Parts: sequence; C-alpha cells; structure tokens
Amino acid sequence: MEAQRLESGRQTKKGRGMINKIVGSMREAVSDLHDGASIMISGFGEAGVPAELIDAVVEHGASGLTIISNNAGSGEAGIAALIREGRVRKVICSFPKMAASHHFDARYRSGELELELVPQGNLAVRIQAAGSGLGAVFTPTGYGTLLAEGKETREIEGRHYVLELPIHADFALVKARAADRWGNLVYRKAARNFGPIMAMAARQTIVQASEIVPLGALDPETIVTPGIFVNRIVCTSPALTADAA
Amino acid sequence: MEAQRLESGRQTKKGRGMINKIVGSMREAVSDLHDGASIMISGFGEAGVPAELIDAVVEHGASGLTIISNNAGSGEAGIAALIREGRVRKVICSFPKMAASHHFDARYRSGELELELVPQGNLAVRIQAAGSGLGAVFTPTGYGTLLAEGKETREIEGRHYVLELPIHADFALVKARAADRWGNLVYRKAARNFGPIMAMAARQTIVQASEIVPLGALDPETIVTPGIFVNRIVCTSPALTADAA
Amino acid sequence: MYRMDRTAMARRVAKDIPEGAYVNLGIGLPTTVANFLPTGKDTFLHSENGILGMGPAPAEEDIDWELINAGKQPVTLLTGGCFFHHGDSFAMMRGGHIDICVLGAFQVSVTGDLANWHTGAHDAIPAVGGAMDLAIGAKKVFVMMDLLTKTGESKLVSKCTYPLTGLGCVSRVYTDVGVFEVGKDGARVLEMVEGLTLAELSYITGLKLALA
Amino acid sequence: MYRMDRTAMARRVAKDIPEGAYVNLGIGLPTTVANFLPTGKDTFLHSENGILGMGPAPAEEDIDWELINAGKQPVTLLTGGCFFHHGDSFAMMRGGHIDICVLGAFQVSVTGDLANWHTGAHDAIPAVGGAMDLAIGAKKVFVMMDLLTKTGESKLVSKCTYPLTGLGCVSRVYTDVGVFEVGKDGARVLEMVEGLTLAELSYITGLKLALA
Repeated sequence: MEAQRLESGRQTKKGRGMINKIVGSMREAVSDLHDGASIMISGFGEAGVPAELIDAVVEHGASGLTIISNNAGSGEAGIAALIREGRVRKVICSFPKMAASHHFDARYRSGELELELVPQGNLAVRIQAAGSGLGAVFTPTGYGTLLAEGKETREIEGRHYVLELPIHADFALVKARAADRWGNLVYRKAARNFGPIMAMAARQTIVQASEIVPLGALDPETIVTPGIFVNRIVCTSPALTADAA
Repeated sequence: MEAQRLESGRQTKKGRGMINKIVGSMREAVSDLHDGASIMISGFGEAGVPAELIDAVVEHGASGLTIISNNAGSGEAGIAALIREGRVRKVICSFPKMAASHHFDARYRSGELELELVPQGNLAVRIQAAGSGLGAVFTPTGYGTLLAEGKETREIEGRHYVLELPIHADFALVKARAADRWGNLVYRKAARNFGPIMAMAARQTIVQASEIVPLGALDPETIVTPGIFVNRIVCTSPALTADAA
Repeated sequence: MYRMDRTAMARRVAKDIPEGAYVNLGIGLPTTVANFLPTGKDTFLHSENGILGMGPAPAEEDIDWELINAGKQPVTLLTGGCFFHHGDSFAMMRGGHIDICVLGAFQVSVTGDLANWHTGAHDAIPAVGGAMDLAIGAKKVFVMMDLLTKTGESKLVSKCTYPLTGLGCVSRVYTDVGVFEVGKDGARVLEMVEGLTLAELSYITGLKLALA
Repeated sequence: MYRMDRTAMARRVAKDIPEGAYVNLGIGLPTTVANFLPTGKDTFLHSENGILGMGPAPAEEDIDWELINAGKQPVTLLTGGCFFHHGDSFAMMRGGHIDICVLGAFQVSVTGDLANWHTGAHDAIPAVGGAMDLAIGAKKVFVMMDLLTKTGESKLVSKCTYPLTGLGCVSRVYTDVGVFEVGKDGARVLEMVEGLTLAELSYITGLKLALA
C-alpha cells in the first residue's frame, strides 16, 4: 500500500530539534519539589549516591518527605542531613542501620520517623513493578517472616509467595556517569545499582551526571537508561556542560 | 576484624580458569534436547532469530515440542520447518499470523497444533517473571478482553489487572552478536528483542553468536547478558571461534 | 461529502504530536504519521521491538534487516536513539512512559473501548502482537481510521461488537471526516470536514453527538 | 575439644565450591571464603550491588569507592566480569541463578530454617538488606557459624527462636566443630573435628543427630 510506506530521508538522521533536558544548576534541578513528596534516591553505600542533588534538596527546604533508598543515611551529609533537619516523615529502605546512622537512629527511636523495612530484592522488584506498570507481584522473598506479616500469601506450583505492591515516587534522584541532552544515561561500575530502575518508577527523574556528552556520543547499544525515563539533568562539573550540550 | 578482611591479590585479575561454554558445532549445542521439551526462541520478524540453531533442532529430531516465541514461523525455514515436520505440539506466541505462515495455519486449523495466544507485553513480562523468580504478576494488559477470559482479575488502586503466571522453558535459543567463553553476550540493534529475557528464563540457554571474542574484550559496563544466564555458545562463523577462545 | 485522504489524515494526526513527545505509531496507516512530523523538532518514536529514536526508512543500499520497525519494515536510528530488550520496551508502554500512541481500529466505542485485533471471524487465525499493551499503556491513545466501513457502517459505535483490545483506553479518533474525543462522557466532535454538519454526522454514525 | 578457627572454616567451605559455580558470599565471615577459592579456576562471585566476577581486594592505591562489595569493602573486577542494575542483580538471586550462597547465622533449625537478620531485641533498629533474598534464592544455601554462642547455647536448633530470614532454605551448616546437612529430614552430621563423638555433639546441641 503506497500510503503505508515510510518515507525515506524526510527527517534528517541528525536529531536537529532542540529538546534539551539539561538544566544549569542543582537548585534549578530540584526546584519543583514539594512538601510531602516521595523521593527515590539511588545508591548503595556511598556508590551511586547523588550527593549534590541531595544537598540541593536540603537547601530547597521541602519537608514531610518519604525517602525510598537502600540505606537511610550515614554521617552528616546526604539522607542523614535530610533526617537531621527533620524533613523526612518516612523511610522505605532495606538497611537503615549503618556505622554512622545516628540521625536515623535518633528520629526512629523517638517515633518521629516511620520506617518501612523492605528486603532489598523486594525493594528492587517493587520499584520495577512501578516502572513497568504492574499492579502487584508475588515474590518468594520474606515468606514466613516478620516482614510479610499481614500480607497476602499464595502457594503457586508448590512454592510460597507474598503479594507485594509497586513503589511509585514523585521524584527519583539518580547519579550517572554521563548523559546527553535527551537524557540517555550510562553509569559507572557498582554506582549503577538502583539508578536505572528508580529512573523508570518516578514521575520526575532528576539526574546528576559527572559529564554531559553530545547527542550521539553514547553508543546506542550501550545506553543503560534511555532518555524516556529522564526529565532533568544537571552536571556535577558545570564546565563540562558548556562544551557538549 | 582481621579474619573478615578480603585478601588482596590472592587471585590474579586475569580469570585463568578453564570454564569455557563454547561448543564446536550447532549439533553439539542442541544435543541434549528431548521430546516434549519447551523451547524459547528469540527473534522478532527475522531479526534476532537463531536460524542455525533452529536448523539443528530440526536435524536433532526431538518432537512434541512447545515453542515460545513472538511469531510462529514464516516460509519454510526456522520455526516453520519445525511445524512442517510435525515436531511442535504447542506454540505460545503473540503473533502467529504472517504473510507466509502457511505451515502454522494448516496445523492449527487441523487441530494438530495448540496455540496459546499472549499479548506481546504479557509474553515479555511472563518470561521476565520466570527469569526473576516471581510466582505471578498482575498486569493491566488484556483486562476485559478474550485473552483474559477465565483468568483471575483484581482492581488495585482503581485500575484493573489480570493475574499472569510465569513462562519457564527447558531451553532458550538466542542469537547474539558476540560472546566470550564465560557466556557474556552483546546483541545487535533490534535483534536484541527477546534474547536477554529468554536467556534468564530457561533452564538451559543456548546461544549462537556471530563472533566469539576473548575474555575481557567485552566492556564490563556494556555486557547485556551476563554469563550466568548462558550455558552453551556456538559461533555461526566457526573460523572466528578458534582465534578468540 | 468531502473526505480526507490518508495523507491528509496522517498530516492531521501529526499536528497533534508536540515536540518532545514519546510516540508509538502502530502498524499500517499510523506508521505514515512519521512522514509528517515536523523536521527540526525532536519527536521520539518508540518501536515495540526495542528502539527509541526511530528514524525514517533507509536508502535501499542501507537496509539492515536487524533494524526494523514493528511492521517489519527497515528503518533507521536517529542520532541519540538507542536499543533495549523486550522487557524494557514493554515496560515503556505498560508503565505509562509513552505519551501518545496512534493505532488503527475496526471499531471504537464512544466511551473509548477499542477493537482492533480480531474480527471475531470463527475461522480467523488470531494474532494480537503488542496491540493490547499499546492500548492500555500510553498516556493518550489516538485512533486513526475511516469513519465508515466499505459497506457504510460506522466504526465509531455505542458499543463495540468486535472483540475488544482494551477498555476505555482511546482518547481521540481521527477519521476521514472529523476528529472525535471519546471517553467516560461519551463522544464529542472536535472537528468536521468542510460542508459536513453535526446532524449529518449524527445520522451516518447513528450516534447522539455533540460538539466539544 | 578442638575447634576450627575462622580461617580453617573458610577453607573448608571453599573446598565445597566447584569450579564454574556462581556464588554469593554474605557479609562478614562468609566474605573470607573468597580468599581460599583455588587460583587458576573460574569461580564466579556475585555481589548484590550489581557485580558478577568480583575479584580480590585492590591494592591501596587502586581503591575505587564505586567498586565495592555488599559489605561496602573495595573490591576488583576480574577480566570477564560485568556490572548490572539492582533489578537484574536480585533476579539472579530470586530466579535461582546463583548456585551457592554462603551466609552467617544466629540460628539454623534442623529443617533448614534460617535466622540471621534480627536478634528480636525490642529496641534494635531492624535492617535486612539482601539476607532474605539470598536465603530463598540460591540453589544451595551454606551457613557458616560457630556451633555455640559465647554462652554455650547451640545455634543449630530444633526450632529457631530468633525472627526468621527464610523457611527451610539452608542446605548445609559449616561450624567450628563439624559440618551438618539440614532439611526436611532433619539434621545429619557430615563431618566432625577430630576427637569429637556423635554422642558429644548430640549432647552439646541437645539434638538427636545421626551421621549422614
């Protein structure tokens, strides 16, 4: 059918449009946070934590936040700072107890901070369920334990499962190694961790990238997070932004 | 704690072991197929179809097979040949109707071939559920349609979902662009399609790679299928195997 | 009555796709919408078989059968595009990441039910592909179809008689004689071709239609 | 009674990890098993934070804090290793792709129940990490622990009193005085340190034990 033929060469192969998700500052990147927002934060230990974006959240001042992350902060910076400043209402995480998690510990023990403790793989799969539009999943992890108490269970093909619901978020803060103006991302080593799946699960994904590269500089075969999952990018070395974007 | 310290440099950085998943021929790669086996086959249209491995399955002679693939064969080769030869008992796919799917059409109409028609995204997510150990998932796709008839449904947060079970398989046949001896894989363009998720869902994953490369030649950041999901690899250009492995 | 040809319809749909949108164009007529997206603007075409940033058809000599669209036609990749597996591709749809999807249809109901995968014929070989995932996954589903069948029946109906693809999923219907909004509150006419009246449109569809 | 030290225990566990196995070593004592895997053989170490093919600790000058293990210690990547995200990493565990996982424990029951994440203390801050995923996901779960607590109670028990990590998930228990098989049919002794008798072992554990 003639009408159904794709025309050749009508668009040039170079994306000549102007879509540019790069913003100029950390402050601008988090400007539309709001009180009561839920925020996913990538990272495992220190690897992959978007430290500068979290600093900007502290500065922004939004409070009553729900933080979804593997850990609940350590020392004085990052999530620990948000908790210390009393901005966090609830933490959803797998491992809040760290060597220097004193700010979490204090607020948790005083009852000011709600904790939803989730096995790490259930945290991952619930985030994935949100990103991929599933209503719920039956996971074997946690069956028969305290962390499945009160949850629906089911035996399927001789194995026991717990029904777990997706975890959505208003925002995801993600650290990447490099990004282009369409929001395509690559990561570095074990700093990848929760970044790609959180980027898929939040309504707004905000990325801090160590480097901004020109469109086309990332190999299409090796992009880990396609730009469709990214809303805003800010470079941690602003000098590198000007060169490339 | 002294005892809990990881020792440095005890293993050399070069993997000096002998694990080698490469086999010498297509015939050897499929030698342990059995009658009644379920086999996932990658590919969308012609892209990513492991044609040579399917030829080897035809030659092997196993019958009573369940084929899990996006399509159900076209023309005279590949899945169409398996169906023509009467080897296939059941097809699980999303799109069996093709311009030249006459072998499928004939066996289906005669009642010799069972068809489980699955929306493409449910096919993907059921394969993913199998690969990632989930017992079942609630998916919105197909709700209220013929393809959800008789299936459990549930309303979650105001949206309707259908409960779908994982699709496991005895074997997956996958086409990759390049592989190393540990089974790490990369793909080419839209030939990637079902390969990575099928490799995760089968008990035995058999790969035909256009090229075998030495261990370390694939960038650890850009490996798409980690070797843990791969059991056997055969090169479609055997000359390239000898060089690299 | 003046009727838009397929080119005019594709052009009309393209007008409603804003820059920056992530778009999936269904097999057949919807695919041609790509030909009318403005040049010099970034629109992101998604293909279910694992492509984002799909470009136009290649020159004959550049055809690569591992770079095809959902209709199995050769395509190209724009600079900045990328590849991913079927799991991620359908997560983009099911997860609500695609802004607009354009589909053909046998029937659309005034409440937005879609029938586009099966005629219901007893002896037909059923095939669904990604139709159901697209129908329920995209933020907005645009349908593109002639308003009437070859035998003159309206394809915009009060209730679909063909097997459904998805319930209440269609936002807009672009036809050869007008554009309709459908949904919980029923169908409303957004545009009509010149010379057509609301009364005539109501008559040929057999529906109680109002202007939006 | 002779007791193996931690080095001997790690060496003993390492002996039961065959070449080619995909292995996850838990935080703490199990991590040290890596030091006793034979050189010149390919064993694939998985780390929950997205690493397969994990190598030994780096020299001081090569430490990279974006290349750490589950215990947040700096590690290296073997040639042929790779990185992936948390979704894929836990799919490897939950999906049964890891052959062996080695974990510490507070208690293991004779039927293979595992308690290793929480002492149940009222004021403790609970933290679970990947413990529950590892417990139920790996094909074989090896536990590595001293048989007795500091106060002399057996950690191999008929029924765990600490909160559970997983039900019936442990295959073997490697202790300082012997190796046990646990499971549906109860606990059986595979090995004992020299000089220990089955009667003594039964006495100190308070369990009815048999040789395998």
